[in-house]
Amino acid sequence: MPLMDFGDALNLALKEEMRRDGRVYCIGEDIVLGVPFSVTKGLAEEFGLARVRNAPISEAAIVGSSLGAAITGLVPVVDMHFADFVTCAMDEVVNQIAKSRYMFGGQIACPLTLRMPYGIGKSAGGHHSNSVEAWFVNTPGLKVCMPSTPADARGLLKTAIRDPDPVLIFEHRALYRVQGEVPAEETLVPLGSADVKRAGTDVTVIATARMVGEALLAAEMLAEEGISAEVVDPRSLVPLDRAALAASVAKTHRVVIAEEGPMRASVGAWLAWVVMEQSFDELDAPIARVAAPDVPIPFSPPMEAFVTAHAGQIVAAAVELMK
Amino acid sequence: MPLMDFGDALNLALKEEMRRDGRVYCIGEDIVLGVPFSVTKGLAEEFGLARVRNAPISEAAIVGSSLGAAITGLVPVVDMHFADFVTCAMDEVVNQIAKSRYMFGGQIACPLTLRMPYGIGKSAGGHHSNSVEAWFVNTPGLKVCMPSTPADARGLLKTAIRDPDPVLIFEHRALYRVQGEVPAEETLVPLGSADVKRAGTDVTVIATARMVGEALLAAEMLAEEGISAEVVDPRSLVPLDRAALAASVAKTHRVVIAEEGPMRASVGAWLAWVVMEQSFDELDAPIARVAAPDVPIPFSPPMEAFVTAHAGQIVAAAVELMK
Amino acid sequence: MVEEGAPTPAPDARARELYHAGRIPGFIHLSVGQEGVAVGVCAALRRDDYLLSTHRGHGHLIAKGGSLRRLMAEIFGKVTGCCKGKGGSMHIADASVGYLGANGVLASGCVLGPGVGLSIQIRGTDQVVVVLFGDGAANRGPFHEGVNLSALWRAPVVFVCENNSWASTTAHELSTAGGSIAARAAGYGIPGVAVDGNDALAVHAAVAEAVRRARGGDGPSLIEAKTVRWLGHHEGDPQAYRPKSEVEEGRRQDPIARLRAHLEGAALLDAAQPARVAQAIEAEVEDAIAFAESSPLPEPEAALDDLFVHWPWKGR
Amino acid sequence: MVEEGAPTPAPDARARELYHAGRIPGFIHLSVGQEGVAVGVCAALRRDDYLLSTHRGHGHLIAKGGSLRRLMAEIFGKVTGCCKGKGGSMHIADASVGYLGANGVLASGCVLGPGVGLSIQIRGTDQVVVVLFGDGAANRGPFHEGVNLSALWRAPVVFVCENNSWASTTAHELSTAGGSIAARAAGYGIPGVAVDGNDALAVHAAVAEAVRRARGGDGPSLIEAKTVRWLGHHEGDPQAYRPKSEVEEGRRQDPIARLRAHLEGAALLDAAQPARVAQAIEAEVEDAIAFAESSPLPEPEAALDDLFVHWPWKGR
Ligand SMILES: Cc1ncc(C[n+]2csc(CCOP(=O)(O)OP(=O)(O)O)c2C)c(N)n1
Ligand SMILES: Cc1ncc(C[n+]2csc(CCOP(=O)(O)OP(=O)(O)O)c2C)c(N)n1
Ligand SMILES: [Mg+2]
Ligand SMILES: [Mg+2]
Repeated sequence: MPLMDFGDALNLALKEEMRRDGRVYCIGEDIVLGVPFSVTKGLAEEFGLARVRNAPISEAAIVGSSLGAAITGLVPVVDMHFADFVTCAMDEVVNQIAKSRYMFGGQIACPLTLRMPYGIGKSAGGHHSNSVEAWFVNTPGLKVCMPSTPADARGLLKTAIRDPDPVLIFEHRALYRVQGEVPAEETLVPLGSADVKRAGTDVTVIATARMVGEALLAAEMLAEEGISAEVVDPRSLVPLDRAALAASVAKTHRVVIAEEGPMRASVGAWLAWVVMEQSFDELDAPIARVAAPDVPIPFSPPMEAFVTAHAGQIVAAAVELMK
Repeated sequence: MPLMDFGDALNLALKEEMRRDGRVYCIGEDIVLGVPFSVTKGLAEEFGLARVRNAPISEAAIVGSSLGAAITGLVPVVDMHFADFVTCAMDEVVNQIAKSRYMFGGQIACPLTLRMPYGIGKSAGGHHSNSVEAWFVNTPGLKVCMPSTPADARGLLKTAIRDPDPVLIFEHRALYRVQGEVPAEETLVPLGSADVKRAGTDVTVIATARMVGEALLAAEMLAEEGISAEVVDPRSLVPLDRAALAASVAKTHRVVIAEEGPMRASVGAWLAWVVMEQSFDELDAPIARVAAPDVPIPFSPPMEAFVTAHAGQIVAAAVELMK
Repeated sequence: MVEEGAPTPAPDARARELYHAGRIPGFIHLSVGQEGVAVGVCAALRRDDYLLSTHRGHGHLIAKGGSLRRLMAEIFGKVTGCCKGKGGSMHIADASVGYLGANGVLASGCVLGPGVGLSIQIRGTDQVVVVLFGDGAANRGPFHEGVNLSALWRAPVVFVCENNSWASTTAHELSTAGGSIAARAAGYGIPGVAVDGNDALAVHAAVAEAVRRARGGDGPSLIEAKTVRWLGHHEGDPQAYRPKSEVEEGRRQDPIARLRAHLEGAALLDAAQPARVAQAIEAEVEDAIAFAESSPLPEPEAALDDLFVHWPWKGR
Repeated sequence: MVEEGAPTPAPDARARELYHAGRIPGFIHLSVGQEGVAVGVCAALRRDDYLLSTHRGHGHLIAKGGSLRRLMAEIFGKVTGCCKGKGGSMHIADASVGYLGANGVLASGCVLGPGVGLSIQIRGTDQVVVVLFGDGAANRGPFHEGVNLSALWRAPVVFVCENNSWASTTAHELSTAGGSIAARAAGYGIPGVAVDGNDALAVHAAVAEAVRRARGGDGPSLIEAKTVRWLGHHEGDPQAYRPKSEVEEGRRQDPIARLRAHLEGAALLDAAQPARVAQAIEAEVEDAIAFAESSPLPEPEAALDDLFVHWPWKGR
């Protein structure tokens, strides 16, 4: 399979879907030149400025207009620029996009995709580094996915665009230039299908996005200590592949859940409950969690590194579980 | 102790704090007449329109201006009207209020209180019924409390106003006209102190706000079946009184967590993890959760009732745990 | 115009009685006295044009040609309602006539508008979309972002502010700096006009001109229609904040009476017609009420339907 | 004015070199070419007046009289920085001189402004607050809500839009319907003026007048200062979207050269002074850099400090 980086895989997915369906258009700030992450680069040249739309700095209108377009025949793909700025369009996402179809008794459909570049790194500071996925998993009416590899990024974004409902795809900033194998042929990744990124027998590490890489790194380190870790990537949180989690836990009886965001009321905390609910009798030890301390993201490298969840913490948690 | 209803207890707390401290002012939509929940009724007469400020329909400016005032010497108490509308001021709450002190290295303090009338009931429909507390518990930099009785409402609101940091107080709409005993003398309820609302030995029910009443009702019903339920109300979620939860679980070994909001990535899911983390070996059964199905809140009474978490579900869950 | 126009008061008047008789759950916001706006706006629209409405939207839906039966059934919370009872008064919608929904969050329609306009442009039709919002709502950020974006796109959007001079208990002067919403249009380089909202013909003329511009590709307009809310903000509002005289003054400008007078004056109505129309309306309204009353409530479990189109894991 | 004014270019020019030399983490947004605005605004302010700044705020902080050492240390991420290294370039703050913070979320300062103004009113001082924001940011909702609220309160707020005609890669014409931000003031019934932002004296005159009104209780004003961003949006921006001529044209309007020429013309500077000032500035800047370079990085665990004032459960 050809090697491709995560950002280019997303770019390919956008091109494939825009070629397939004339209703698909992209909108966001500075997307014509693909600033800052180059995901939309080159789209304007191929599809023109009517379908690749630079917007003013008006997040509420960018997101709100996409709902208006989606319920009247178009298929918007919104670039949130940084997921942090979804806070400037929160009503539009959680009250309008998530609830309209339901409140209107199913009269309308809302086929739109919100691309959420997010995550910590490079001292981007407190307003450009946050993990906000938990808010949307907590909001009924939204589908949420989080790719960890170029192939998953392409496959999930294509699925999101074709999905007749609103889908948020969280793209971790630190992954954009990570390479991976991407099938030459067009490939979709369905929502609700987890992927075992590494098979193992002693402990299950559940992780998404950037933390999958950390989990694989941790698995390497654990292998050296004779601990066999299985890395399971849910890939989408809504819907969630509960069966895949149960199957892995039934094998390992020990679980570490790793996420980048803070500890409280997070996706990881919820996944811990899901595992406990469906696999309580399988568990030989309490579920361990790796997450950030409950503080904002500091700027200076030593402090930023301190709050960045990493492989070492996963190793420590797994070793503790094996005692 | 005198009987007083929840809304009047909040009103009393506001009056006491405004009398105590001239820097305290209230702001919100239609608060001069106390519309719609009468919590701010009569304040304008006593304190004047400079300290009881009706605002235009500009949630971002209502909340944002409160931050500006708080960092320059005032103590704002914001009435969010309906917690659902915090979505119109999300950046102001989670990026500005929650992060400013931290990002500025502790140079400023932000002593403000956000009053969040929230919750399901009376067919208020999809935009006036939501439980959104999980988003703020997930946001480092905010303190969050949820009173269940008139005495706690008064005591927590007074503490919130005196606290030098931002505090969100979630006031359930359905509780405003519920009566309870309120101490004649001025009484504060500290953040981070849970309260055992009913002692029991067989199962611990953890609940906040409206669900405490449902839990007490459930405890009555369970008592008839010979099951002794202990009802623990954390009262504040940030900070959380972990010790009180551990103490109760050490006694009962069984836990039901009841909340009004949806199942996914919720406060209840997080509390379940907290309990598991600190009391895993004490648990004789998986933690049971009562919450709403993952759908928006429908209008029509039969459907609204169907998604409203209630005592019956707590009873069923507890009975199941005792098997 | 009579046909769209006339029905709007009667249903709200009856809804009011039924609400106080305990037949209608939740809150209801009625537009009695504001019919001139709904009528004037919708008379300038085609059935395939779009409307984004407010929390006070019954009249807008009726004037747009939506089903009175399904509207009434919805506010009763019945399964035969336009939203199957999931929405209620504040969330009515009837996509079949382009009524894209009332909204419980003020001014949110202002940002949906440009997107509806964009889809009209990209699909290449000559439809237009009207965004209705109140004078209070005009002070929320989405008004600014939605008008600016629509202007940048020259989108076929007509922003109509229904200025009844109150936002719940808050007077217009205390919420709107400068005092004029129409005047804010200039800042975006689009036409802005204020009209007498109690004069359906004046509203119609202003909206028709804005619609002509929009269909012709000349972009959005902003219209401020000044009208009077005869009743409380919602049913049950004691209105202590408001002088009775205001409503009496408003009643003297009864938009329906003025429309009828005009039609008679112009000999467009013979003497008998008003009575016939009134009868027809009453019959239609009573039929809708009977339909709502006799319709079943939804099954409780129906709360679990209609969230997603593609929902393979539903129920799991 | 020279004293506040002159220092601003030099630090950003040096910061640029240091950034590319890998001494400064994160992103930095520089304001080389836009000094006329920072200088003109701050020269009209007292030390106890407030400023709410933007993501491009180094110059604003220096002009307001903030510590150059602590600014430089902050963007280096050092513990001696004004925010102890927690903020960085986009989140600098120096409350000791009323600089209430840069902001990573555009236009958010527009809604903080009226609250600062309210606290000034209630505390009964005669301070003012200036809210700075870019031309792109002016299209966000908080601009609308913040200006409206300030006007309603007649709050002592001066809104200054630093219009450098670009929002990252997006041209002003493509983001701002109507083209004029100053013109939007009329919709709120407040004064709105556009000035040459490259002429520090013109900026100063307009701001001084707005400040006079604000201190006098006459409420807010909106000033649009047109200037030129000589460098990329942030360091590392290749600026493919922008004709070189634009910057060349901008350089011909060098605000510092113009200010110096004026002062010399008015015989307020003797021939030797500019050189002396330049030397003094260079010394100050190099001292600040040396301070930053020699300061220690924060301890990693310091990430757990400074969240709350009252934090009894900290560390648990
Ligand atoms: C964003 C938001 N804030 C507050 C409310 C609560 N609310 C409902 S109607 C209303 C007054 C609206 O006034 P206006 O926009 O003038 O419309 P009118 O009721 O006069 O028709 C308020 C404050 C809301 N529904 N949405
Ligand atoms: C709410 C928000 N949206 C988007 C961004 C990303 N962003 C940072 S600077 C910038 C351009 C700002 O343009 P302008 O307001 O004119 O200020 P300038 O950079 O020209 O000084 C953008 C889009 C942001 N920081 N905040
Ligand atoms: Mg109104
Ligand atoms: Mg700019």
